[in-house]
Amino acid sequence: MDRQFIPRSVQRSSFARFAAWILPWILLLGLGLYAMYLCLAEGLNQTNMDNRFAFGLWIYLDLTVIALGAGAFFTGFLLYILRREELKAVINSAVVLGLICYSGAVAVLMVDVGQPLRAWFTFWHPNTHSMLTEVTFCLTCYLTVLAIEYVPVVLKNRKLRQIPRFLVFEFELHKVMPVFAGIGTFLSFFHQGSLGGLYGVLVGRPFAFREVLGIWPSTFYLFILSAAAVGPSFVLLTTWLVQKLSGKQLVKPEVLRFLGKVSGWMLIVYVLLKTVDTLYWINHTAPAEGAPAYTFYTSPGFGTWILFAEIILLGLLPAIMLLSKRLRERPAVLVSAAFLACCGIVMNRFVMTIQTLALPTLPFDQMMSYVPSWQEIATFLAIVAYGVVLYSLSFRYMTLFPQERDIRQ
Amino acid sequence: MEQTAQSKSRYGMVIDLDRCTGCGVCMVACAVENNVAPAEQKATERTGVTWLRVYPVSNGEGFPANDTVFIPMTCQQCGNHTPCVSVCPQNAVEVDPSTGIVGQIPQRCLGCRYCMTACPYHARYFDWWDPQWPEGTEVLLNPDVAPRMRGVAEKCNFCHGRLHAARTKAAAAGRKEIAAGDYVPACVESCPSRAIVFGDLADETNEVSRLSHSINTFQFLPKLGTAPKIFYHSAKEWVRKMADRAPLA
Amino acid sequence: MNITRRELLTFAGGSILGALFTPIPWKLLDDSAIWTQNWSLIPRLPRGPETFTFTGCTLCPGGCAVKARRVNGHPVSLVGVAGHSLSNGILCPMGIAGHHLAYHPLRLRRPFAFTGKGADSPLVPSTLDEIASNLAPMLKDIRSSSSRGTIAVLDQRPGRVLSDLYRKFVSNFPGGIYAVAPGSEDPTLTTLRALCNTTEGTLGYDLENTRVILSFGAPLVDGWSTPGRTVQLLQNRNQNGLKLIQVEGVQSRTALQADTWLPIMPGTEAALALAIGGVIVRQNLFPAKIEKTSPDFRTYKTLVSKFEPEDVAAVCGIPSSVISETAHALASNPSVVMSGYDPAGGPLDNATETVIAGLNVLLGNIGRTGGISLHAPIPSPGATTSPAVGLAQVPDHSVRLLLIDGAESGHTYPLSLLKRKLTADGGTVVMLSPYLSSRSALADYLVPSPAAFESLEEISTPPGARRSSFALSLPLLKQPDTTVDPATLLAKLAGASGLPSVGAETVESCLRQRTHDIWLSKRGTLATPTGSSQTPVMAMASEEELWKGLSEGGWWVDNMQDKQVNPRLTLLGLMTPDRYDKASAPALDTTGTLKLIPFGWRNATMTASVAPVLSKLFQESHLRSLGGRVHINPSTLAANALSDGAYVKISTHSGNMTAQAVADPSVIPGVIHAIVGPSPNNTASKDRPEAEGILGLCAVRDDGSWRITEATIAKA
Amino acid sequence: MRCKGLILMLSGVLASLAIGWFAFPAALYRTEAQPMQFNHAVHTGEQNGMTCDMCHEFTENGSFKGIPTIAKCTECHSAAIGSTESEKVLVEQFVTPHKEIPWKVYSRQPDNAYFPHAAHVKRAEIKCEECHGPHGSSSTLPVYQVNRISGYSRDIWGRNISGLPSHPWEGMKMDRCVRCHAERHRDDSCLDCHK
Repeated sequence: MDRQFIPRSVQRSSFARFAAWILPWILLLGLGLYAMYLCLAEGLNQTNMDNRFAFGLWIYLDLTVIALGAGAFFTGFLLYILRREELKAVINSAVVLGLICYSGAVAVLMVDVGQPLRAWFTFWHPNTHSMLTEVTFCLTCYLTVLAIEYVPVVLKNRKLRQIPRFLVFEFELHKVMPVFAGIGTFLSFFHQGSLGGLYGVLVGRPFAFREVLGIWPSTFYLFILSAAAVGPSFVLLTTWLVQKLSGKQLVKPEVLRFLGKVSGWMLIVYVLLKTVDTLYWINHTAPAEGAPAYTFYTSPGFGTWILFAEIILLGLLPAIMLLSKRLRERPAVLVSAAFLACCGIVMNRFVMTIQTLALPTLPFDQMMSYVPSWQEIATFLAIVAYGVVLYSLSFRYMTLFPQERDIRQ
Repeated sequence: MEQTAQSKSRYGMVIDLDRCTGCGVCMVACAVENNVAPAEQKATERTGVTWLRVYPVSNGEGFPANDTVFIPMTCQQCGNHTPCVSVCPQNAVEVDPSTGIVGQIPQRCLGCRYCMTACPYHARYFDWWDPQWPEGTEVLLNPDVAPRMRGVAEKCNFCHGRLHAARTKAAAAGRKEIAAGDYVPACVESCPSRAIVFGDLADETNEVSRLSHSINTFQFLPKLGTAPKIFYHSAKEWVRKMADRAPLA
Repeated sequence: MNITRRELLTFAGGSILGALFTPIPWKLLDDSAIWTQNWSLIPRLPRGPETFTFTGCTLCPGGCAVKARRVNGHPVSLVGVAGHSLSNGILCPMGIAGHHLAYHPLRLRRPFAFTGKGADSPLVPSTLDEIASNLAPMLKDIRSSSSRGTIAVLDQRPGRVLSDLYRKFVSNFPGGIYAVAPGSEDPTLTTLRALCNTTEGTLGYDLENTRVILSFGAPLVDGWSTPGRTVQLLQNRNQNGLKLIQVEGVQSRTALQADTWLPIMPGTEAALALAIGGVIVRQNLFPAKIEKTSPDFRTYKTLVSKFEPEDVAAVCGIPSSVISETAHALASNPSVVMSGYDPAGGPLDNATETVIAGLNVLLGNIGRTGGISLHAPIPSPGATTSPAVGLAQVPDHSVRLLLIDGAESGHTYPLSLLKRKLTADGGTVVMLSPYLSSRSALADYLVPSPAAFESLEEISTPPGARRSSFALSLPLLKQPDTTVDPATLLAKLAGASGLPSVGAETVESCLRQRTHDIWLSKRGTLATPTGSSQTPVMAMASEEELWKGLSEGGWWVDNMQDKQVNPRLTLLGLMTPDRYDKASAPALDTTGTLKLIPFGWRNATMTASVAPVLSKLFQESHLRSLGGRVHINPSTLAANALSDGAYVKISTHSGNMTAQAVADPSVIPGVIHAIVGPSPNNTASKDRPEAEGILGLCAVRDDGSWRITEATIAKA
Repeated sequence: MRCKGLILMLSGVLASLAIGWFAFPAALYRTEAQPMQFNHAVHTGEQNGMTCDMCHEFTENGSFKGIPTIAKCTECHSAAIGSTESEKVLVEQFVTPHKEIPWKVYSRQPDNAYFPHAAHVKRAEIKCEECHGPHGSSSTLPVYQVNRISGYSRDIWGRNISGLPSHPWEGMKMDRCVRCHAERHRDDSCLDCHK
């Protein structure tokens, strides 16, 4: 029944099968929307956040999701600015992923703030010193850019192409795409960095606080680097996953290998700088604030293993796996490395957000614990569900992987 | 046109921990003065709103060597790199240049809680619930302080409503400066032990200024460089050592 | 004309574009944001003229002076009155939010009857006339014969004009009892009165001139008598040279502020007092005349000789050297020894109270500067008709109809103490109360009485005060029409029992009468609300002048010379030496039976007795422990395989209950320090009283004390 | 074909403009009647010559009483003066039963605003008219309108929906305060005017 919308010369499953796949996700989305409604109507008492854990699951996941969504800007940057044409094979998919991650994050943020109807005050009365202002501005602008980047993907749909004006518009849009990619890259640099700065500037939190380099704390740069490093890995990982789920080969293997290589290079640079930063923080920044670094790792849940896991196990190891040409050739290693790298960023964002808040600041404070409520989890799952739904629709009705047609299945 | 700029003050407090008995009058007086609603049924010590909170802190010894000190902890009115001010995305937090008081404007606040994560003194509170007073109590609210709505951050502002009242009184009398005795925060006024001394730190003739420099006076987390304007005093060595220690150390 | 979908979309696109150039989106954005700033979920602030009223707090017998700031006539905030010589400008946390109490969610808004007794029975709305007519046969029956039990009034705050009304009322019934509630009087002074064998005059502590206070658990900085008095004395210690020695098994707020804290094993206080007495006797540290004036000195001497400091040290955990030092400190300075007065633990047992009070006799503290004085009471309209008895002294099963006064004394007691006084059939209980509380469970009829700051009342001499004093508590709030003045209830009951009009008097007329008596006596001076000026009553032109001064918030303080104390003072009163054994060393293994000791904070012993905003102290912070929690030393918890925060089952002979344990190193091992107190927000059940809680587990002894109960704990 | 699309689009724009500028303000505000009419001019005019502060007084502690209470009216109007309709209402409905007149206040600021009249009128000597306009010489009360969403009196935003005032005294939003303070070089902080 929906055949006329499906791109030519690709195979898609029957509508019934597609519906069976999508329906559970829609139900999950519905549950999440109900949880969001509860939070908006009843207030944030629906969450398990409190005065001490003022940021919870949502902020953590926002940071994570936006880092993973960095694949969109970094792929765009490589393709349109550095002219790595082979990435044409995944750019549409990356854009959709980016759009999902960013719009999802913004949606969650709107639930996360206590007074969403006043969110526009940030634009009207901005505090230019605040990292959050930077984040808000860049996020909204970049979301617009992503939407614009998504438009040609939509307009290329078989049915919509029948409208000549759309075709013209799409063609014109395509010509300026490098401009948008440039703007997107620029904005992304800032907000990825600002998200890092978000915690790095917290002078009252010696665990998160980092010294200023230029005008931003070091986490600003580390977040850009880590996001750029993991973005391609995430594109790689999702592409692989979609291939598995759809049972089709969608891109040529060298495309994934190239993504892995890029990720590996970025990751090794990141790991190096992160190590330098950590050493400086242990020896200078934290003690100067009156909090010797060892005190952060005294409680059982948060031992020094965290440092090892974050930097070596989920940083250096995948970097080496991705950089070695021999290892990279083996798909299992390639995918595992990408997975590890993604886990690394998930862990890093966890440490920056959750561990920072769990750690005491006053001399007589204790460690804090926090378990999200079902409303918080459901809200997040709604974003996942929304992502799956949007991606599935895009995959089915639009051309996310141009190479799919050329590859003989 | 007459210039109405006021002289620069730096309001602060010195709290004598040896005098504090931990009775809690200050916390109740604060809530009554500033229209802080009673707890919602489900509220806990982590979701409640206590602009001023007295923490009992033990020396960690067993019976009977145990000793307890009560530490009234409120907004420390940081005078330098005020952590909550720079982070607020929409200028809902600011330091009043003429008083040094860190202000929080709930009507401007969007409830992102970034300021709360930034404050190392946990002096900021979020309104997780709509404020609710028992039926009929609305007529007992202090007309000088606006109640807050849910979903915003709030904190101590040195009973700013009382500063307003003092300024109104001064203006009506044609005076430019308020009389020092006209401006005393509720906690200071109500403390049975007179453990809190309040005043202008910038005025060197003031008792608060003198006490802030006296021996055995200290601040919490001074190494953060935030220059809090709340000073504490204790002759007990373990209390001063405790205050100087890193958490979990 | 045919409109295609595309055309419709074009039009819509145009209108969206156009809308951006209209005020619609922008004004809506602005207005919706403003809406969040003043939506209906935020209460509107009162606007109106600001006035100030001076009054007095009636939440406990402390009677602190209050300055109320009012807007539109409604009290907005209360503060102490700085110049007030009795309360020194200090209010406690309950007092500072006292004006909120009238709006407590558990406020009784009409009379109720219970269909059955106990916490499970529902409230049935009733009326005052209905209650009076229901009680009429019984009242008439009691008037004709007391054989089936008599009538009793339990006064929670004696010494008021209303108390006189109660006494007059019960004196119309044969065997009618006027009883005072435990905790409404200072136990040391009550015991001392018996030792002095005097009925004239009022005893008081001359704390202003004393140098050493030995306190057996009296919460001197945490709600003892008029808090402003002791707190200020203790804060000025570097000027007045006062020393406080606190004897307590828990490091309370008072123990923390004390110069010396004697961490004693609860239950061994008598041994300690006798050991101190022994040192004094043995080393001849007492005034020589005591030997002659005290008829039982020899008996006492023999008794204390059995209490060697070394032996007692092993029992009560206080080193013998400290016992000896304490005795010397007491003997070489003007000193005062006082006891317990815990708002929920009640007095110590009679035997212990006697030897504590007896120390004052031994030290010659009675009638001396810096000791315990005997002063004239407030001038009163003549002899009262029914003698006052302590609740414990009321014979068991003798009360058929019990009338409980609704005043707050700041103290609480187990309901079983009351229950045993009622006749076997359970009797009938009429309870005046502003709120529904755990005590309401005992009532058959609940009569709503005025809440704090709602009615004209007097502030009479606070317990332990140096001189008699008198002031008026002027209402700040309008009394709801449904509340019943106690005097009105008495009038109704008098009518129902066919008495001549006893209750024609109102509280106001009684207060005017008392003012008249003061004016007639020409004693004392009246201070203006701020203490700025004082006028001797003698210099007043008319009684009206005195009344006017009192009505404006002034207070009267007596200036009568202290009375002569009866020189024949006994040291042990009616106690026989065999009541005191050395007490075997307390079991310090902490796994077996523990001592359950209820602890309450004055005025905060019941849910409804604190304003909801007190949740700041109990629920929204850890400053004060919530009612129902039990604090136990970590070592005792560990010995019983329990951990901090665990729910434990506490069992005594009276029953068991589950409570949350708090590991607290300030509590002596082997003791369950059980918090009897409010859960300010526990107002879920508005139509039936809450269960009694920990006090229900306490065993009441024959002397009416319930401080220590044997208990065991186990994981719940 | 092309032309038709453009026309359709333009008609959409025009429709929006019409709704936005005319229908929307009408729908946004609700008109509420004042309890009675009041003629300021009669009081302040030559015949009586009253000044603003004779009725709009300050208290001892410097706070501004705003609209006078009925007691103030009763001082002169204990019995009807003249025979106007509003005079009758005043005496019969308010003065005689001693009931306050539930005026709707055009310049009512929200609870979170602190505006000390004393500082502005007494210290800075700003004339009432600078903020309130020639209200004191009006002979009838203006229509009182309330914003259905925000609950504010229309006079806070200003009569003009565009927010651009047609008279200097129009509008009492925060930016008005801020502008004036900026002109006078007042060291400003939010807490100066918010409570």
